Amino acid sequence: MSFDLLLTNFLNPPILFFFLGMAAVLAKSDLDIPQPLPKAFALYLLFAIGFKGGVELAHGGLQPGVLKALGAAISLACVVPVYAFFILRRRLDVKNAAAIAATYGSVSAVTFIAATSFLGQLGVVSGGYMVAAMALMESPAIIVGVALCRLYSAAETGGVAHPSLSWSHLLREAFFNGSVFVLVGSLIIGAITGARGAQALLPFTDGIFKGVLCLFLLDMGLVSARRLAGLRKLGAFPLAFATLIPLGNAALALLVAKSLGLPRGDAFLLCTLSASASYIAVPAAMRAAIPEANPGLYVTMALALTFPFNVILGFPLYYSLIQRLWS
Amino acid sequence: MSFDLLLTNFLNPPILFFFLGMAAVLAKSDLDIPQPLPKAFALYLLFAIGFKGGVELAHGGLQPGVLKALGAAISLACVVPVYAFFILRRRLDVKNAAAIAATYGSVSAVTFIAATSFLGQLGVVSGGYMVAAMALMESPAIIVGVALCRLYSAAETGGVAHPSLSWSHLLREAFFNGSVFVLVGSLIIGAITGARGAQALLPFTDGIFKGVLCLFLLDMGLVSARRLAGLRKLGAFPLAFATLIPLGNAALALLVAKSLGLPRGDAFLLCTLSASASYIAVPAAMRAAIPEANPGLYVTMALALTFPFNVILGFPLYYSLIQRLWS
Amino acid sequence: MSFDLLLTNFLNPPILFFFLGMAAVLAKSDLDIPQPLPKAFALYLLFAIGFKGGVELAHGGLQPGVLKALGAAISLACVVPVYAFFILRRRLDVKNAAAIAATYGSVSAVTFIAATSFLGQLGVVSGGYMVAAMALMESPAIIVGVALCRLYSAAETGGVAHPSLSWSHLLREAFFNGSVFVLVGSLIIGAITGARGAQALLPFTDGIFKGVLCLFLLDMGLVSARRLAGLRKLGAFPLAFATLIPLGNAALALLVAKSLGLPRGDAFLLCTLSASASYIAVPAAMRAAIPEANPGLYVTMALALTFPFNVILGFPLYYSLIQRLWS
Amino acid sequence: MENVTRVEIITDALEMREVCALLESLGVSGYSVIRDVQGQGERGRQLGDELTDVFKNSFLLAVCEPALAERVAEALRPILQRRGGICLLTPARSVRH
Amino acid sequence: MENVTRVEIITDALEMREVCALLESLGVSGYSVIRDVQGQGERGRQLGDELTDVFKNSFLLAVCEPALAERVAEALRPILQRRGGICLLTPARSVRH
Amino acid sequence: MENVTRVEIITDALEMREVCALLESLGVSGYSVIRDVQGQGERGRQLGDELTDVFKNSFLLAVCEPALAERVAEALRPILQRRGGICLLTPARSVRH
Ligand SMILES: Nc1ncnc2c1ncn2[C@@H]1O[C@H](COP(=O)(O)O)[C@@H](O)[C@H]1O
Ligand SMILES: Nc1ncnc2c1ncn2[C@@H]1O[C@H](COP(=O)(O)O)[C@@H](O)[C@H]1O
Ligand SMILES: Nc1ncnc2c1ncn2[C@@H]1O[C@H](COP(=O)(O)O)[C@@H](O)[C@H]1O
Ligand code: NA
Ligand code: NA
Ligand code: NA
Repeated sequence: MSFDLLLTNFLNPPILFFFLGMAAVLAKSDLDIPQPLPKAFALYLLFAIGFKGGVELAHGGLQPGVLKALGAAISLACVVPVYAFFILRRRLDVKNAAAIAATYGSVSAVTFIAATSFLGQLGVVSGGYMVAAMALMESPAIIVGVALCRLYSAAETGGVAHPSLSWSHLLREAFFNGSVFVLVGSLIIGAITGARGAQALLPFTDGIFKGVLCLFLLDMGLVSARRLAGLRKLGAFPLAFATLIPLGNAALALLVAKSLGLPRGDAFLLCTLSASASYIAVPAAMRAAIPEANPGLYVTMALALTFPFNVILGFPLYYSLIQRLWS
Repeated sequence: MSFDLLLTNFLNPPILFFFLGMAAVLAKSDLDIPQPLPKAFALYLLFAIGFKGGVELAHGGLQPGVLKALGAAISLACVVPVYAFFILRRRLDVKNAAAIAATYGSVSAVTFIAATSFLGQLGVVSGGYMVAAMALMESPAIIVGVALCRLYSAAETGGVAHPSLSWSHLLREAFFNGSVFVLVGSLIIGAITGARGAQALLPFTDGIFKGVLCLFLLDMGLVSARRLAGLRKLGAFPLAFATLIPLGNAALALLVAKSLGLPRGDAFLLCTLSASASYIAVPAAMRAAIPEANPGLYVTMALALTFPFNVILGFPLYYSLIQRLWS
Repeated sequence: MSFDLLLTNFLNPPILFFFLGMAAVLAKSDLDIPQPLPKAFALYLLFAIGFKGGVELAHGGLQPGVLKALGAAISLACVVPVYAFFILRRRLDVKNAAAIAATYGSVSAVTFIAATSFLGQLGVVSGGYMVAAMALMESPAIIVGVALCRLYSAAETGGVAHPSLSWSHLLREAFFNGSVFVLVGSLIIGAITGARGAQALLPFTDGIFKGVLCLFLLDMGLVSARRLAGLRKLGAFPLAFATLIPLGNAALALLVAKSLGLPRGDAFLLCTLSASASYIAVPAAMRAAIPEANPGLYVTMALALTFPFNVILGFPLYYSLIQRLWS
Repeated sequence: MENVTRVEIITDALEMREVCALLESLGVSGYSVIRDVQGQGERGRQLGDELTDVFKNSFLLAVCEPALAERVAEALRPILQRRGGICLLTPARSVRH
Repeated sequence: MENVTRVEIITDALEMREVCALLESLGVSGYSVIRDVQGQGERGRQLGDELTDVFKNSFLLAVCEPALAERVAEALRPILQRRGGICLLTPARSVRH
Repeated sequence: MENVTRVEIITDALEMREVCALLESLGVSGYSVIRDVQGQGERGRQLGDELTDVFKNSFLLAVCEPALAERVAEALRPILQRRGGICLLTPARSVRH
């Protein structure tokens, strides 16, 4: 990993604000960004990224290359939770293994947005369809995780099953989760609107984007640093998993991207998507579908470990690999 | 109504986001924009529309044509609740009839803002003084409604009157309601500031305007779809009233606008103002002044029926009428 | 004080919105900007002013003139609370005297921001390092105030001291207070990022700045007018102090600025900083460090008297003095 | 510790200003208010999602001596009738400063 | 005034929709909800600072006749077991409209 | 169901961190907090409209066994004296998981 890439990443204001948030918690500052402000920032970011992605998608069209990439994205989102589950089963019970597997099979929209900002620093372009790829990767892992859970927990317990969630309810949780809904909806609206109509929204969707991202990452820094104290209780296995599985998932995504001949920017985004872990769409679904799984485990791992890992070290690492493999 | 106009309206991002909000409720998504975020959007929109209107008003000056239009606006706001009241009295008691009459005599700022956005799509200009017209139309209907209520309910009941609101308190509710205050205040400040001073505010009042409008209408879609379930309980008469009276009010406004020789854009705005029903200024005043009236009736009608009706079908319909009458 | 300056100040939209907020309370309007919206505006303003200051600081560099100015700022922040304390001691007990002294030794970020907006109206430039000066002036007075309190209250009471705050805790309250943290953090991040990196943030940090300032001052108008009723209970001495001490502090700062040869804009800012009273950083620290002091006294004085006084009359007054002394 | 009565009032958010005024006029010296409360009752669902707080409730807790609490409950009856909501009295013991 | 039982329920915010449905199915006619509640319990700290309300509680107060309250408490037990939280019954007197 | 005591504490929002620490040091195993509470009391009105939460209260509910509740109430006295507010004890019955 080149030192230059590390530095480029560190000097990106959003990342610096993430550090500032972490520093505030470590310094025991009373800095706090009360709800629903972080929810407003997230709503804005999903809206803007979705809308812009839709506009670009409409512009570029659904070429065969795009469809291949989207197919690869969905496949990754279905395969990752399966092998993650079996790795996790070596130490954890079925419910927690399934919930964590779903978490790592799905993706983190904020990691994706931060990754586009990293590419922006480097001046590397990426395709608008990658937003669609992200949207498509949100939900499948939820279904896979719950299916694995049901399959294997029937075996494990004789099962005093409490009334379990119906599949129709589950599909709704997976596909109509609020943030997925805003992202996909904005994507579709952007695609309908097209470039001409998008012009009037540019100062909103583009102009203030990076600033809002800074404030959002400031809050992410606060939230994830608050969870750091809880990490010690998790034990060594989850810690190791949360920092190693992203590497595996990233590597897999790189191979896929290379074999499809994706351009650098898109390969990088696919790679960070695969390496990222969901802490928005999945936790909400898991609370409903696998209530016995411990969110103190799967949310904390995604939020306090995997997110900072990807954003701080992952980005320069993945991109330096791409520089080698793609040249 | 030409299909083109319908399409132009449908392809306007704010309208699409309104649909998205409705879709979220119908699909039972957990999407939610928690308070006070919608209040923040509304505050911003009133501020921006008021300020810009004030700047334009200062620029254009209070010409005789402008004064005539403002006079017409106030007259409409006073006349509409009167005939609405007598129509409503055929089926409803005095209190509810009065509250609904006030609701439809007053105006909806959001409908107005969406209407300016529709004009923007068509590339049609409108005068800044129309914002003043809107501001002037907010309050009179409240006074008229309460006066009608007092006049006729004294007759109806012998009246174990509970301590009723004093007129001074009522005037305060009508004219100093928070949202009216922001709108009128921003209008005055805009007029004082003038074009030169407004320059520095442009990226705020103009740049991000349409984006915030999208988010606000997303929330409006959520809120009004949540009320749809309650519509069935209302009965056929309120349903019919909520979709037919806008047509009558719009027609009346068109006649007035035509006879005054208002240009197309301004005629369209006067028409949508007249057709719109208040769910911000009036409900707050009615809760205080006519507490026995049922907000489940007058708010639901304005929010779940008349607002979507105007925004989806009303705009293209009214504008196609104008195209015929004005050519 | 020239009438022109007064007018320039009054016609500045943020000041007009401050008046609008006060008018809403006086007119008993129900206008309300619910938390956490004002917190969001404040977070944004501190972020933007800090970041821009940091960028300019990096650009200008830490020249000897800058260091002298920063030294002067810190000195003022240490000296003001000392003489303020002894003036206040003539009528108030040690705890309240110390808390008020700290309030007036420290600074008000919002006053500073409004002052830069006033300079903007006049077209006068100021140095980015003045943001650093403001940041450096936030905390020292807290330490001085608490030290004075401890020194003199030991003497006053034999002292059934309740467990008093440790100095390490106090330093944390003073230097790591949330708003100080955001301000200083953004300043440092701005300095690291530099002009090139700041470009992408401009629409956020600059474009919408004045608009957000208007909304924030609208809320400040509401909040301070709500406190006006409480002023009568305070007694004549605090009233007199709250309007006279800013003049003294401003005069002192002017002398210092003149002797250091600061340019007009920077002299004006130093002067308003010195004249301003903290109602963000200090109250939080005082509640923890001197809980027996009455926030109804020190917050109300700063918020309902000194802030409006500076913003309405102070700015044109101080600047007219500078025009004379500097020409 | 004192024997007191907890008076809890849940009613329309827009009515709270008047309720507070009533309490003060009856001599209640302290109370606490939680502004944003959702609810379900005879008047249907109050989601608190409206811009004007028309479909929102607030919650008020006033701790006072038992006799005063009875008077408060009685005085509230007309407001609750007009605007809906509920008032609860519970005996408790309190520590004050 | 009526003798009633205050039923207070604190549990996971995401569970509240289900709790409300349960109450309604048991015939509870009114209740009030405070959505944002932080807490500490067996399942650790709930700071309510997450985007998804996974670490957030909500509070519900339902006033009903004593016998119904007992049934509600019993019916809640499995939810509390699965999701954590607590349910309290307190006798009180109420004024309604 | 268990017999328990509801301990309710309303005090300065900025003091809540310390109150929680106190409760934990006394062995209270669970509690719930509502952060934004307005109020009226001896120290005047707390509107919660300030940027720093200086004029804001918070509300805490801790359910514990009666003997512990008494100890908590006693230990809170100095805080309530310094910062204002109130502490209430009410007997109740609880269901936990
Ligand atoms: N039995 C109850 N228990 C708790 N809260 C209630 C009850 N009944 C009514 N409320 C509250 O009071 C509000 C108005 O009640 P109502 O007038 O019956 O619609 C409801 O929205 C609830 O917040
Ligand atoms: N003893 C208690 N007193 C008050 N609230 C409690 C208590 N125990 C639990 N809670 C609330 O219920 C939530 C879930 O509890 P638990 O399942 O024990 O983690 C906590 O976060 C608290 O908000
Ligand atoms: N009698 C009371 N009933 C309910 N809440 C109270 C009462 N007295 C005080 N409080 C609350 O405690 C806060 C501080 O009280 P005080 O120290 O009396 O100003 C008030 O702002 C209220 O929120
Ligand atoms: Na992933
Ligand atoms: Na109308
Ligand atoms: Na000062």
